[in-house]
Amino acid sequence: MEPLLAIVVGVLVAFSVYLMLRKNLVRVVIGVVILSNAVNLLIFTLGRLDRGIPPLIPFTESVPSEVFANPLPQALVLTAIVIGFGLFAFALVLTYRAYTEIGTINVDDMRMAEPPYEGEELPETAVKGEETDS
Amino acid sequence: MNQFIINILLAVVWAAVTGTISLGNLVIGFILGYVVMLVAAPAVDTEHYTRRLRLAVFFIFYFIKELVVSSIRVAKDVIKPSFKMKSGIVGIPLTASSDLEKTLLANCISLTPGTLSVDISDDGNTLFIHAMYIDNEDVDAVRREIKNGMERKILEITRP
Amino acid sequence: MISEIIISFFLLSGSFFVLIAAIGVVRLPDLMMKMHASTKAGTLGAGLVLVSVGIAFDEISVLTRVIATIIFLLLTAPVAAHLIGRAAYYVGMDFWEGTIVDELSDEKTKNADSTDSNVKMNRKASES
Amino acid sequence: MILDTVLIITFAALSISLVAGMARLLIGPSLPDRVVALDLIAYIVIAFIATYSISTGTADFIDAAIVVALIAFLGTAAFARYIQKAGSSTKDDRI
Amino acid sequence: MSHILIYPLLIPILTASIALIFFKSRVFQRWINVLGSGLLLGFSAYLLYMVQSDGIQVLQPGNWEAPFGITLVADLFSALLVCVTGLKAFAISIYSLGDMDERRESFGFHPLYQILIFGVNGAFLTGDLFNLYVWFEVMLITSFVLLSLGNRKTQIDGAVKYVVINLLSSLIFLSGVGIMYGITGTLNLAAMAEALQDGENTGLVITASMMFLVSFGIKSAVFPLFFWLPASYHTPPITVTAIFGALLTKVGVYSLVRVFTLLFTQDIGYTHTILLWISVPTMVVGVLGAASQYDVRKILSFHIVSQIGYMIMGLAFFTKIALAGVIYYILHNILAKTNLFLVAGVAQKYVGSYHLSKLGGLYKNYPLLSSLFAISAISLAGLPPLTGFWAKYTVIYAGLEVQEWVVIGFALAVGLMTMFSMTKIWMGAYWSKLPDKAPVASDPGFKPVSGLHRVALLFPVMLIAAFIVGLGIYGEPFFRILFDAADQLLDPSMYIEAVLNP
Amino acid sequence: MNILLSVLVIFAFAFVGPFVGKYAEKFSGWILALVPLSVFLWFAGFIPEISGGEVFNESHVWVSYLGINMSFYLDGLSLLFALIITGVGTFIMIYGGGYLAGDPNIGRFYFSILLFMGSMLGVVLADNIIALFIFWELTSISSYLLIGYYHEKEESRKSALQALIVTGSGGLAMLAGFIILSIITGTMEISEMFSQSLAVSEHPWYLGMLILVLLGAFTKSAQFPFHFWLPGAMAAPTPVSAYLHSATMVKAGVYLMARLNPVLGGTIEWTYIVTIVGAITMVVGSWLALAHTDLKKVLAYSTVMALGTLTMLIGLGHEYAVKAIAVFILGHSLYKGALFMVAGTVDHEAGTRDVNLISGLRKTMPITATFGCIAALSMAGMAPLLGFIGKELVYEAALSANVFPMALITVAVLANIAVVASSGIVAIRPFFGEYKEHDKHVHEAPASMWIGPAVLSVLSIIFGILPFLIDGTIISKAAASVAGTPELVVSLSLWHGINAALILSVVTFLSGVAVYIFWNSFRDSRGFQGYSSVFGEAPRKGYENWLSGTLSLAAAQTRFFQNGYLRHYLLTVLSFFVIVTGFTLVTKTDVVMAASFTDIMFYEWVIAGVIMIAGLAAVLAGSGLVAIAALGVVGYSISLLYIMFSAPDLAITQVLVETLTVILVALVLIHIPKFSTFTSTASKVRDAVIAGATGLIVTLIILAVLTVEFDPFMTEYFAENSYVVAHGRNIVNVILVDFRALDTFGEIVVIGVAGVGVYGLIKLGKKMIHKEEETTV
Amino acid sequence: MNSVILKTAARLLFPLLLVFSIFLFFRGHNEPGGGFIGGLVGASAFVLFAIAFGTEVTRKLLRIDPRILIGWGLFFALVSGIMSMMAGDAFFTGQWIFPVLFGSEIHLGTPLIFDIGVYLVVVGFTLAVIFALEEEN
Ligand code: NA
Ligand code: NA
Repeated sequence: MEPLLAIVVGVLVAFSVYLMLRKNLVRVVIGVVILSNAVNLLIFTLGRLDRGIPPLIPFTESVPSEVFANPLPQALVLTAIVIGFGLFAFALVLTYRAYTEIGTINVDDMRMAEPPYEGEELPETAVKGEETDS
Repeated sequence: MNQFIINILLAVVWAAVTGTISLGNLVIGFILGYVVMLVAAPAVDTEHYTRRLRLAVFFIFYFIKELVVSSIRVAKDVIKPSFKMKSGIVGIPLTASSDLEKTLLANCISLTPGTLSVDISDDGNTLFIHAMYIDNEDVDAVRREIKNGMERKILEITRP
Repeated sequence: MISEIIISFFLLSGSFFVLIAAIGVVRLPDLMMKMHASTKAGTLGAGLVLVSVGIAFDEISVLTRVIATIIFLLLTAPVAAHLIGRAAYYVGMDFWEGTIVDELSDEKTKNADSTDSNVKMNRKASES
Repeated sequence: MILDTVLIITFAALSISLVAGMARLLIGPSLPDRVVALDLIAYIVIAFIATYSISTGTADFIDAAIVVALIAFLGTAAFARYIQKAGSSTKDDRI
Repeated sequence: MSHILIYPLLIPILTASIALIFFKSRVFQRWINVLGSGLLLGFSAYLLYMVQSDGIQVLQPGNWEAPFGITLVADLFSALLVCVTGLKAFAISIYSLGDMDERRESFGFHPLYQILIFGVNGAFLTGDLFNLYVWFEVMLITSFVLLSLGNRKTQIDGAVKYVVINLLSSLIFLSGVGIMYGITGTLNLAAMAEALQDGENTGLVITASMMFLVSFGIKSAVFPLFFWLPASYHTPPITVTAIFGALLTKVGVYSLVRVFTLLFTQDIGYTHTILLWISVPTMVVGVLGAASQYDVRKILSFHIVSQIGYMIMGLAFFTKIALAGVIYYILHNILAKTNLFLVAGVAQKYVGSYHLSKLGGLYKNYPLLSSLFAISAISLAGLPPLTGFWAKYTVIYAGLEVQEWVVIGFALAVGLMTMFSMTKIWMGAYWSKLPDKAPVASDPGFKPVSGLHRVALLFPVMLIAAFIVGLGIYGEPFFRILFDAADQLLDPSMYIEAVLNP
Repeated sequence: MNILLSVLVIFAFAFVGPFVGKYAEKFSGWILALVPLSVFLWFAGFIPEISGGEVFNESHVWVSYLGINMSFYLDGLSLLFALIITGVGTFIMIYGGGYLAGDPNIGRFYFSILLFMGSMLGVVLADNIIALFIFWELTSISSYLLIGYYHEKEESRKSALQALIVTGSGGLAMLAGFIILSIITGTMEISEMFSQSLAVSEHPWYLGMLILVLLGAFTKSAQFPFHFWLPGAMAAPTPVSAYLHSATMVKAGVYLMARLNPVLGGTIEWTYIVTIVGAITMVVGSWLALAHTDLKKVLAYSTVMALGTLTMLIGLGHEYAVKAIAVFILGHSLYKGALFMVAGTVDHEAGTRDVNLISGLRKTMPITATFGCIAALSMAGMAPLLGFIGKELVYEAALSANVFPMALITVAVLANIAVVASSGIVAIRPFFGEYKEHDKHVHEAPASMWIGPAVLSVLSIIFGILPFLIDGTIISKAAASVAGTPELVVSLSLWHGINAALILSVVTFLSGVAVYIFWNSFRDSRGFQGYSSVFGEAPRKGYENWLSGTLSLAAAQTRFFQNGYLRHYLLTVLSFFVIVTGFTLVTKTDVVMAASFTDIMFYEWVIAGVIMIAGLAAVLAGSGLVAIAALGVVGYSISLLYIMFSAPDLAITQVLVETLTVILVALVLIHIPKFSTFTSTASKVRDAVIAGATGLIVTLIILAVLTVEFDPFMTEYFAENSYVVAHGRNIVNVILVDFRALDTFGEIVVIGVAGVGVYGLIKLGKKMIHKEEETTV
Repeated sequence: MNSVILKTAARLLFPLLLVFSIFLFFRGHNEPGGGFIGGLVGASAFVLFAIAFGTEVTRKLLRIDPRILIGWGLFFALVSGIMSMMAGDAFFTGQWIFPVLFGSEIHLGTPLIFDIGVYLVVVGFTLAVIFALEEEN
């Protein structure tokens, strides 16, 4: 199973990278979310996989008599999910703020902190219609 | 008094979900229930809680029956190569008055054959449902069926 | 053995209804119709499979949790359908050609400014 | 013995359902269509988890099913809220 | 088992949580912030003393033996950084009394500040790779919030770039952690180092090291990964910029040093050559960037990049004296950079701008501020006898020892350019006449600070300046610690021994 | 301790100086002059011992780990310099007090000049080369402050920067040279290097190291083509010019070469480089002096000439040369210090230094005129002044040069002709001729301003007439130090009989007079203008072009890299990732597809497929909501995977987080309208390639790691302790709250901060921030 | 959202979700669940309520500013560690007592206090975010 997940992770990484390179900040943030999912899967996979033996000690025993799935990656991924969620929430609301303050979610138009250099020609952006940024 | 019963009920629910029906667990459940009620008090109209819970239990089986029947009919139609039925949104004048009754009715309708609650009018007197099967294009038949079927059954229980 | 058969029955019927729901969501002609399929068949299908779990484990703690799950499903599924249907309706959805009546539309034209939505209330208005 | 076969059939049915649900999610065409598909996928996931519990004989997964049952509804409510507020229309929600 | 190790973490987070509980009282938050920072400074100094006298200190929170729990470790390198962080935290907590506005305070500046320090100390003290990731995230989210707190357009814009690139960095880091865990089966740095000693899977480990290189490279703002820094650091209030500018990138450098001395030493000819290649353009691009700017904060931001280059260069040389130089460089840079940002903030309060074209007359009117700037600037420019000289000297000596002529040539040229841009600020803001368009001259509503406010702003600068001068003029005891620290880095067996066989 | 103390005392008084300037305005110069005076007297006390052949070593541990000691070496050479520094320094303090009387910034002057004095003293006394370098740089810093004394004038700021950049860059090169030298010799003490001269010159790094060290010396001592900063530095107040730019700092380079001559000198490389550079500087500088009418500029260029002379002599390095060095240094310091002060006095009193605007001042300021003329005579090399002896020795040295003597003697004569003419310009033009009326009423300067020139010029006479006062004592030992021999007999006298040198002197004088007479027309001649622009202006222009070139390069590269576009930044970062990771993966590991797909259940294929397809849907989605719906499917499917691989906690968490994600996105997107942009196909392809490469690399790495045998020893430990010690049966949760509680604590801090941050981000309105903050950009 | 059906369902689901969250929280030490999961479900109860009734009502229901809840959460988590230190052990070392309640032994330890901290922070975080965003409408 692990090799299949390796491919899934790679594919998700590719998707997320592509999204992060878009102009639309919402897409960029979605890219980050996908990447974070992919990385969680990566850790989970590299901790090696086992089917149907969750790391729970039965009520009848104090030291498990049988082997079970590696609990450590689970704990790590759980932590990573939560952290990722916190960061995501912030990034998302930042996107919202960017929209209300700067008036755009097009990252190419965000030139407040780094205003255009003298004589710099700004690219034509936010051209509506013709083609979607996909 | 009602609140005490609710508390007891919550303790039982607790014991049920935890799966250990011991005195200790019930006591813990009771304490937790008390805390929950403390938190939830403003949210829940506790006056009607007992009745609500009783209804919930009562209706489960009724729902399940209706659910199975409705699902089988939908299943048939889903598999059929073409769709011949007539459908539409029908307004049902409500006899049910409390929010609970209306909600219960709306949910039941959604889970029974070919009907789906869409909205309740702003004055609260009409329930609009989407009917999948308006047989013979008789809209009033649909209305009647709901009024005499589901609504009456609910009101029988909620207003003994 | 008996229990195995019972479990199998619930599993098969449950997965059957889930499948029906899925096919319905794919095949049925408009949103309301799809919701009929997903709400009813989906709930039922998932519920039946859950019942099989309750039987399979023969433990009170599992059973109670199964029942809790089913209750939650029955409580939430119709509400979800209602919310989606209502929202979709108000922003203007396409009905399939077999639709013969829309009494909600008449009601809403009567008092167009009484809802909480700030968008076009009326299906016809949004279509024009 | 029977159960093993039944489980395979069940998994197959659920897999097909999952694919079908996802197909609707991809096709849309409107956002509500997709939300209905997502809602359906939640049911499929519940069934999947339940079936998997039986196939592995581990009841510990059932809690996940409860959570899905309770929580997926919230997502749908949020979508509904969005649809109603933002007035996302049927037409331009193409993929 | 050394309980002292927990205090650099416990004090700031306890301060922060109390400040959060008393969210509504700004005054209380201010003073608990200063109090907490002062205590932290004391305990950090004690920690350094302990490590110096008793060797590497180890604590197993939860009392689980390594490598099963999370280990906290303080070798000299860590302890030094914790100590200077404490100093900086204390200084800036006082400065913030004079700089931070009420709104930001009531939206959590003080607890966030403490949490940032908490995260930084955690990163310095942890002996666990995944835990390091967690600390990075603590710092990251806190810096996100501090950066954007205030919601000005420029802040939001800067924050967007900062957030996205740093999130990418974190995720690369996390992948690296997963991969290292997948190879070694452990997360404990010491255990991991031990597991890697057998030399198996070297190629794979080196590949993984590249992920750490990229991730920590982003955090420490090396070429070509630094863009987020000049894009954002000039946007928040100067207190925040000072915290970030001096400290956060150094955590990245710290981590690079840590992993490239403890874990990834299998193929130094490869890994450290790449580090060397990165360091040169980092120095050059950073200093040229600074030369092209006219906003003091931007000049200083680009300088951060440039100076990181020196640190990476020292790491690449990988000799004892080079590592001692790297540590010196980090510590020096934290002090000098903090002070330069703080001084820029004071100047802004006096004259009303950060832009050289709107600044002037500071030398004439504010001799104390001028001398404080001069001390920090001379130090940063690497001129003797202040800390910057020793930092630069040590690293350059190391480079000449290993005969990296070309690299050192660049390093020296960059040193000249650094001096040039320090004089640019000096001439533009201090020596030049107060321009008519300066807010203090043109805006009748402009009120320069006075009284206690001024004390709050200048005292911390003087405190740090005293260290810059003191360490510069008499560095013998300090160098003893640095060379011991470098010894510990070059011989990981001490670290491994202390953690695994206490 | 004592030598160190002598330096520290001066440093300490640098910090006292401003207060003296403030509270004892009128007498501040006189009071502060006591500082260098007492140090001078203290050093003078060493003369007997030094001339008796003793040397003094003093060492204090400073940074032992770097081999850097605060060590000092006092021999003839350093004593000579120490005496000049403190001696001339004494009069400079007095003069400065008078010159800047009433200037509110006089305190800063005292600070900087005393700082400089201490540093300069450190340079000439230090034995440790790094200590020497540190003092050296301190002279650069303090001279920067002094040149920029009139800092509100742009000219001053520019000149200060120019001097700093030129000497600073040389200094950096020198630092590298020093370090290499110390690596070669294994010591940092110059006194310990003397014995390793041979080893040094035969070392393969010798030439490189030599060039680096010489760069430092040449820039500091204003050797061609770095000489241009020195006339620029005349923007400084005159006391500064007199001190730094004639008597002391510019001689630091000369000192350094003289000091290191025993270690580095004597080789072909040394002789050629140093001699030629010195000779060129000598002749170029001397004639450039004639291009100016500003007294200070004339003196500055003649100083360039003197520095060139000294450099050339060091390059020659033979017995005559080292003698000439010692005498010339002293002679030059005396007359040039005096002349600068005189020029300053003229400027101070007459309001201008342009010799075309002033004349006949001897009537109103006779004292100044007298001493100015004496000093000028010394500079012109007239007997019986010390300058004469110095010049004679230079000629003798040139005549006995071991490399191209004819060329050198020609150069020396040519240069001295110009010097004679310059002397005429500075002595005759302002003081003789018709007295012109000035805006300002000119009168004699106060005593503070003529006492310096008086003493220095009188010393020129005394040492000239009575050379035995110095030759056997200080001069011979200084010369011996330069030569690197313990003993060197120097016997100076005015009269050597009629020899080649004397004849050359006569020729020089006569030619110089001729040049002086025709100076006005000569100055305006085309040829000379051209000469002046090639040798005077071109190097300065070169510097300026270099500076502006660097700045435009800086601007261009910053525009390129830091262009403000997030996508560009990300693209660069990701490309870098792909390159370093991919390259390492390909070159360092065996990339084998050892993957086996046999043990996978069919529904696992389906779930994996659903994840990937839903992910693709998220990529292709036309709106954020659709993307997030697709993302919901990805999340639910991943949680199914977690279930299948025994991670119920993870699955639950994933479901919860996924759902909340959907809610958050919905809440946010309500406010953001749909927006579409045009992206070119080319950039989409480019992005897709980067994306694909990144994904491929990650997959390959995972596959590679999966081939490594995994050691589950941690799992066993957790299993054994989870319930028994930590009282928990859910091992994942026990890890979270106990084994790795610190992680979890960090995690809740993260989300806690995120909560506070999001709240602030939304609630803290822009309007709430102080208004002025918005305007400060 | 102005829907009677939703409002009624929310009132019904609110206490259920809350009980369920506490259930998940308590059993987390032995079975799937724990502070984080429990906290999220608990927060979901309030989120649902906020969607149905708006934030003003929900804030009153919560009674405490979510940010202060975060502060308390961190404080609780820290207290668990400080208790270990006061017992002379390393920070975060579990301290356990085993009181017998109605015949059954209960395991009470500082990790439980820690987990309460986690629970509170999660609730505080989720609600701070959701409330703030909801109130933008
Ligand atoms: Na950073
Ligand atoms: Na200016």
